[in-house]
Amino acid sequence: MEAEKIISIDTKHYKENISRRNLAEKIFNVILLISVLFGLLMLTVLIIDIAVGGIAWVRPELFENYHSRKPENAGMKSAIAGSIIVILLTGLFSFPVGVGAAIYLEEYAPKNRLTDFINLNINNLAGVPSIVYGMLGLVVFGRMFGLFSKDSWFVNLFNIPIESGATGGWKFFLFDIPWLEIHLPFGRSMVAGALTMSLLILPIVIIASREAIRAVPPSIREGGYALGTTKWHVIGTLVLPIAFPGILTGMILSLSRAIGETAPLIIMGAFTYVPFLPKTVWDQFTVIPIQIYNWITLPQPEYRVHLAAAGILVLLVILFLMNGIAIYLRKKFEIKW
Amino acid sequence: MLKNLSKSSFISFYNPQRVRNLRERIIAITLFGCGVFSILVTIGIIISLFSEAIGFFLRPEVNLITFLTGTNWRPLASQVSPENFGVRPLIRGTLMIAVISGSIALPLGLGSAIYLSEYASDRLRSILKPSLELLAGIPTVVYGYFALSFVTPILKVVLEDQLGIRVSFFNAFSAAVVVGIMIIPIVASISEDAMRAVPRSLREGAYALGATKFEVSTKVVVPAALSGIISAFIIGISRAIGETMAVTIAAGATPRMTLNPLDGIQTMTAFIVQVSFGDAPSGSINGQSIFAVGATLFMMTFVMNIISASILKRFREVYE
Amino acid sequence: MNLTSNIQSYSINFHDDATIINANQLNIYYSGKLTVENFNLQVPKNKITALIGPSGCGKSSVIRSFNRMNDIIPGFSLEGKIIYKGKNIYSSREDPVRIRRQIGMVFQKPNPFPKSIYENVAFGARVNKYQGNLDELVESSLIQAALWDEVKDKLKESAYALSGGQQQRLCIARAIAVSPDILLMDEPASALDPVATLKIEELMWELKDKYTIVVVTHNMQQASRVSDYTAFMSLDREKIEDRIGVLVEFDETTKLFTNPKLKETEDYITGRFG
Amino acid sequence: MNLTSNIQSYSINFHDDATIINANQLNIYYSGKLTVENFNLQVPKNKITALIGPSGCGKSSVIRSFNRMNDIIPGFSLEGKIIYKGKNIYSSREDPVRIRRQIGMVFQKPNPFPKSIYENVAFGARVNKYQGNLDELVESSLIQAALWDEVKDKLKESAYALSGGQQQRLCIARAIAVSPDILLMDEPASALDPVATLKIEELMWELKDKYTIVVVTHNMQQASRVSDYTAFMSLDREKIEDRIGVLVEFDETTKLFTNPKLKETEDYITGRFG
Amino acid sequence: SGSNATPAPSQPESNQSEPTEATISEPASSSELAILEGDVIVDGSSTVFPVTTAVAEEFALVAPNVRVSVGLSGTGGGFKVFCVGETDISDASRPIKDSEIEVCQSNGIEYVEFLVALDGLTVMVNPENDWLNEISAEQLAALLGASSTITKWSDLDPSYPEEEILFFIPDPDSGTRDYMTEVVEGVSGDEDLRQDENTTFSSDDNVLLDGIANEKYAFGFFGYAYYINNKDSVKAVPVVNGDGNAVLPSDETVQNGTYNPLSRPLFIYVNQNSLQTKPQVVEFVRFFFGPDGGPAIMSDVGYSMPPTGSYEANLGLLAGSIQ
Ligand SMILES: Nc1ncnc2c1ncn2[C@@H]1O[C@H](COP(=O)(O)OP(=O)(O)OP(=O)(O)O)[C@@H](O)[C@H]1O
Ligand SMILES: Nc1ncnc2c1ncn2[C@@H]1O[C@H](COP(=O)(O)OP(=O)(O)OP(=O)(O)O)[C@@H](O)[C@H]1O
Ligand SMILES: [Mg+2]
Ligand SMILES: [Mg+2]
Repeated sequence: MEAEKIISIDTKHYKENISRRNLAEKIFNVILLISVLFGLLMLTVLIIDIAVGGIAWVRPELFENYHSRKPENAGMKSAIAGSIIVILLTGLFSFPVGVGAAIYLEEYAPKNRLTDFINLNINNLAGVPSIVYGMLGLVVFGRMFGLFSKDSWFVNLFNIPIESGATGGWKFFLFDIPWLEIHLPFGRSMVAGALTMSLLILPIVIIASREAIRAVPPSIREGGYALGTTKWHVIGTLVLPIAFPGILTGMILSLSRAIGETAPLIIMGAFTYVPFLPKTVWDQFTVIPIQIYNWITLPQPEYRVHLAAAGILVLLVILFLMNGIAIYLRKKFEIKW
Repeated sequence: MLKNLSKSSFISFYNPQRVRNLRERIIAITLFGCGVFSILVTIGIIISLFSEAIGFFLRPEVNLITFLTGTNWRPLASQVSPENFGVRPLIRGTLMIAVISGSIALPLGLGSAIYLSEYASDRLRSILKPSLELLAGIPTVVYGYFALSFVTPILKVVLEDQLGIRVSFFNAFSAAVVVGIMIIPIVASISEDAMRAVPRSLREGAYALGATKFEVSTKVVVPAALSGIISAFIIGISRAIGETMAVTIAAGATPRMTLNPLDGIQTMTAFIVQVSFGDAPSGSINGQSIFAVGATLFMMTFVMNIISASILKRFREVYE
Repeated sequence: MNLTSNIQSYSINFHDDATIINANQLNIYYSGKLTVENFNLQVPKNKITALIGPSGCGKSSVIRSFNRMNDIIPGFSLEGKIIYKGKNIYSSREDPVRIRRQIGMVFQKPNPFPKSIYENVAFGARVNKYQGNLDELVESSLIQAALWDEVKDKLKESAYALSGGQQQRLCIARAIAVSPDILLMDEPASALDPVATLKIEELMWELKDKYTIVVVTHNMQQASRVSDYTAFMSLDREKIEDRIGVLVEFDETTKLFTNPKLKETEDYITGRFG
Repeated sequence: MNLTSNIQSYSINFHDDATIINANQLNIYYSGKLTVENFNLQVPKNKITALIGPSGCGKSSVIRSFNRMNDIIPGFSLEGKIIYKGKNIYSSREDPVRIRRQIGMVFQKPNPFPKSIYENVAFGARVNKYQGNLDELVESSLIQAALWDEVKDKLKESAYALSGGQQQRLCIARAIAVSPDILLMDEPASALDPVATLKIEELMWELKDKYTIVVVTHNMQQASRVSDYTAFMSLDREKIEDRIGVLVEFDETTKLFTNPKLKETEDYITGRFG
Repeated sequence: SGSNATPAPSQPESNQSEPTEATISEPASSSELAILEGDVIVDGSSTVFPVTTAVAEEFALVAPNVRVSVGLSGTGGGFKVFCVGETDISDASRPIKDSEIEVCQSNGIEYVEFLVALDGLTVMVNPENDWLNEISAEQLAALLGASSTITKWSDLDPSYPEEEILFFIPDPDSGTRDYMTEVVEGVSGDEDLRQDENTTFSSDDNVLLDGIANEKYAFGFFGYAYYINNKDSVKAVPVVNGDGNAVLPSDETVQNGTYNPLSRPLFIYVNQNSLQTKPQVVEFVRFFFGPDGGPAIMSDVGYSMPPTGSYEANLGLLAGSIQ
């Protein structure tokens, strides 16, 4: 009785219109290609525009000299040093916490509300504008809520040995050993800048590390457990070594984001003329993008057009190198499961 | 030839179970601390922004209503009064950047994503995608510089000289164009991930019914990945809203209630940078005003992030 | 012809039924690597032909060649001819989009689109500019796929709300809706539980009046239950390291299972290997 | 006891061999959902016991319970006892880490670590602080796994350079190296080609002198070829919608395949369903 | 001589200031300078920034181990950190305000003020502007005052084009702006400059420069230094001075005071405590006013030397405050 209800499906009803659909296909293809090429075209134009202005000014003085009032002498030695040290510190600060959080979330976290909340929170932090991190850094690291001003209740309560000085902060010595010195608040120091940058990239580090850890197939973990291995052993001797190249790649890419960040450091007061190399991590500093911004704001066209472009070129080369290393690492250690 | 596997060699090996369990436990707690740290960061952001912002709103010279509704933003004027603290010009400037850059980046980003995910060969894709992502990695100072030295002059030549439309040297449009270029890869990358997460079996199902690639892409893949794509859009837009240096350099510094993108404007972020060069210390009204603006900015992106996260979550659930 | 000892070649049209697809000396390559060699098969019209063989011998590769589904796999290439309705479907004048409408396919894992049940069935009709009444088409397709009664009250609901077996029947309905001549099925029941499997098998029997069916299966019991003809593929024993798939034996199912011509076939169906 | 019509329960120790694992009234849950119900099995020592049954009936769930591998799955919980060496391995005083060293496991897909062949075999010994000569241990394990001759010249090379079958034997060598009593194997050959499968089967025969082996397989031919005892699991027919796995029949392999006690077993092994 | 707007340097408010080190009052020899170490922390006006950094650059040649860092926070911003003792020297493009003095006093910060240079505030229009050829203080006040009603050029003079004026004005944190405010206030009583939709504020003089250089109907002002480096892209407007002559800013007219009322003094403020305890600060300030300091760099950075004798007076002041 069902069969009677069947309406015949007739091929004649199909007007396939193959040729018209193939035309639509071709047009669509061209539109898509254009949208990809637009981005790449812009990248090319941008690089050419900058290279034309700056290539001749990438010369030894750029690396050997500090900023000078004479464009022909001007360089960005302290900015390069500042960028490198801040980036290294940023890596140092964000790596353990970021990877730790990634391990926790991938390997330990139970499926519960708190975990959901942490996940949501991390995604959220990844979308917080960098300038907001600058404001966080200013208040928390730069000023430390004013807790360490001379007569604050906090200082009085804990009897903190504060030594007033014209260093942008106060310092106290731990056990009188200079390398343990800590300046409170962190003021405009590299430590403050790097801590701020660490928070800024932390969500990216966590997300990238999680991906690397997740890419290790569960079968590897099972193989480990089945041999009588504890959880931390499985993670420490199997998962992390395998995920490490991926984690490192994510780390480098995150740092390459940090190295170009300007706004948070401006908020923290890193827009400074620093004609010396830092001696300690508590020194004032400036970084390459700020030096570029500084040059863009100077009156002489040599700075605005040429030196700024030269600085940008250096920054771009550093970025390309970091990206290149990341891609290389990814390729080299890629495992075909 | 078989050597005897002595089980006894294994008996002595274990550190006592208790010691081992203690170690496992300490590790787990440490890692938990790392996981929870991100919550501390959020709390830190909220405290640092809002503690100062609340001080701002508690001042007699300002109030929350005129802050949110007022159309004049003159916090630097010497006479401090509520009508000089209307944040809407900054919000409008910010949104103008977001809308224009979005209308550039969203279609181009989506087009790029479709191309990369559906059309490009693996090799082409492995070249195109990182190149495109370089765009996102370029410091935004560079984009500002590019806007001033390249985009604005072109606008001047094309619009002002040829068509007689006035183009301010500092204008929202140039800044928005470069911000748009900057967020293309963000939109493209996240959308592409969403589209590649659509199982190949769905594409095959459609091909097997006699669909062309165009039909498969637009009628199956894009709809299936829609929430991921929307979320990419939101993330891109929220990036544009938070963008700082490019708009500081190229969009001008005039908090203006305008709808003309060829005028100079000021965004929330640019205002914060502007005041920061005054290194306003805690307590002064200028110093507090940036925290009020910062808090507003944070709330805007926060809401957008929450929305995109919830969309993305629902999307992931479909295929898991 | 480079035939190896354990493989027998068959003359065209050795069976009595009309041939609808004639695969002629197919060589299938992935990224230049030979994967299936010298494959010849005449698929009888309005019958069910089963394709069996150990994992990796190329069953999917072959069946997916029959409607050019492999075209979308990068690195795939094919030598030889597949004649359908007197034309080589691989000739450059043929459009794969049209061929795929005429030769439908059902996959191992049910793959409904994340749309409503109705839209799933209507999808192929819409893209192929169906001129008739869409509602009728959907109904009739679902009836043929023995799914109508189960879903007629929830056509607007998501296809993902159905069970695995229902989803697979939905995929069959979807394939039927574009009125193909042939249905290719690649292990259509291997992701389903025994009850759902039985339903699919029954459905295949009902469909073979109107459609020619080619079905790949891992399950010899299934092949023997459901098919009229069986083709047994295996790896070329002479070049076992190269892992090249070949057709070992093709015959009526009853003959092949009760009285296989080759020792290898016998070994396989009696479970001595595989 | 809540037994349903199609399932028979067996008295403890119905077979003559010494029991090494005694699973007693196991109920297995995932996220609170009952998945395997009232499972009882006495695994005979130094024999090969096969676990067969249709997909999803809980074979993997059961075998993974035998060495607490399921502990790492969130949501897993178990009722009942599994007695090994006179102790319930699920008692809180037992350390799952030690149990897993004593009851090794081999998985469906070969899962060597991305390290050298040598390091793969040595891994378990290292983490368990093996006191003896590591080189000898590696050699002896590889010899037992019938892999030594093929790899002795490339011990430092990556395990991924091996073929699938070799990788699986490496995983067996790796499991042997920590000198377990029991080897659990979950479809150890189902990802392998027929030739490699045969090698694994031969290896199992050789190993059963020293180890007790429990093997899950989809392939009834394999079960009949390789095992001494066979346990047949299926879904509880009474509550088919709940998809609850139960033990249907357990017997010597020859008996179970030639003369099954239950109709359901017969249907399954003759291919009438599944 | 000198414009009436230039206040006399205030006396250091040193009540106690006992010399802690005897050597500090004697100029260091070059070999002593070469081994001198320590930090000198400067912050403040963006206008003075180029002067201080240029001096610091020269100073580094003779005292390579002294680390002079110069921040850029605006005059007001500079005083905010200066008056809590965080910096040694504050750059200022205007004298310290009473409110700031109070903060300093409440924190026990004493300081010495030094006049370091003169800047001719330059009124500027677009090079294509061929109608505005001189400007008076009254016109300035009418254009820039907070109560100004002028929005089009024709509002200023009916013969001018009927086009909206775009104003480019330094940021409130800058001394440049404060100085103009004083001038305007002196004429019209307006206590602030205009702030409306056609006005762009920036602490970045280049923003102003770019704006004026690119907008035909622009009007603005900023420091002479930015003008002198960009003479081709903007047009300076001669200002009618107290004697009724229209004068263009130049090194000469600024220094000899004929360019008034828009030539203004630039200062550095030095923390008294730093002078007592940090020899490197003393040496830096001393170098500032020596022949290789300010005089050597002034024309490079585009400012004018203060009236003859000012630097000698500064050195005297320095010697006095370290006694
Ligand atoms: N897209 C591809 N690219 C490269 N090689 C492929 C591809 N698809 C299949 N192959 C290879 O071709 C051979 C045959 O694969 P195919 O999937 O056709 O076998 P099958 O008989 O269907 O196996 P199964 O029973 O496991 O489905 C295998 O060795 C496989 O690795
Ligand atoms: N980690 C898990 N979480 C939730 N449910 C699970 C989990 N693992 C298995 N199950 C469910 O338990 C049931 C039994 O699964 P199991 O893998 O034990 O079956 P199986 O007999 O091994 O099947 P196969 O032959 O397909 O391997 C299935 O319904 C499955 O969906
Ligand atoms: Mg297949
Ligand atoms: Mg299983």
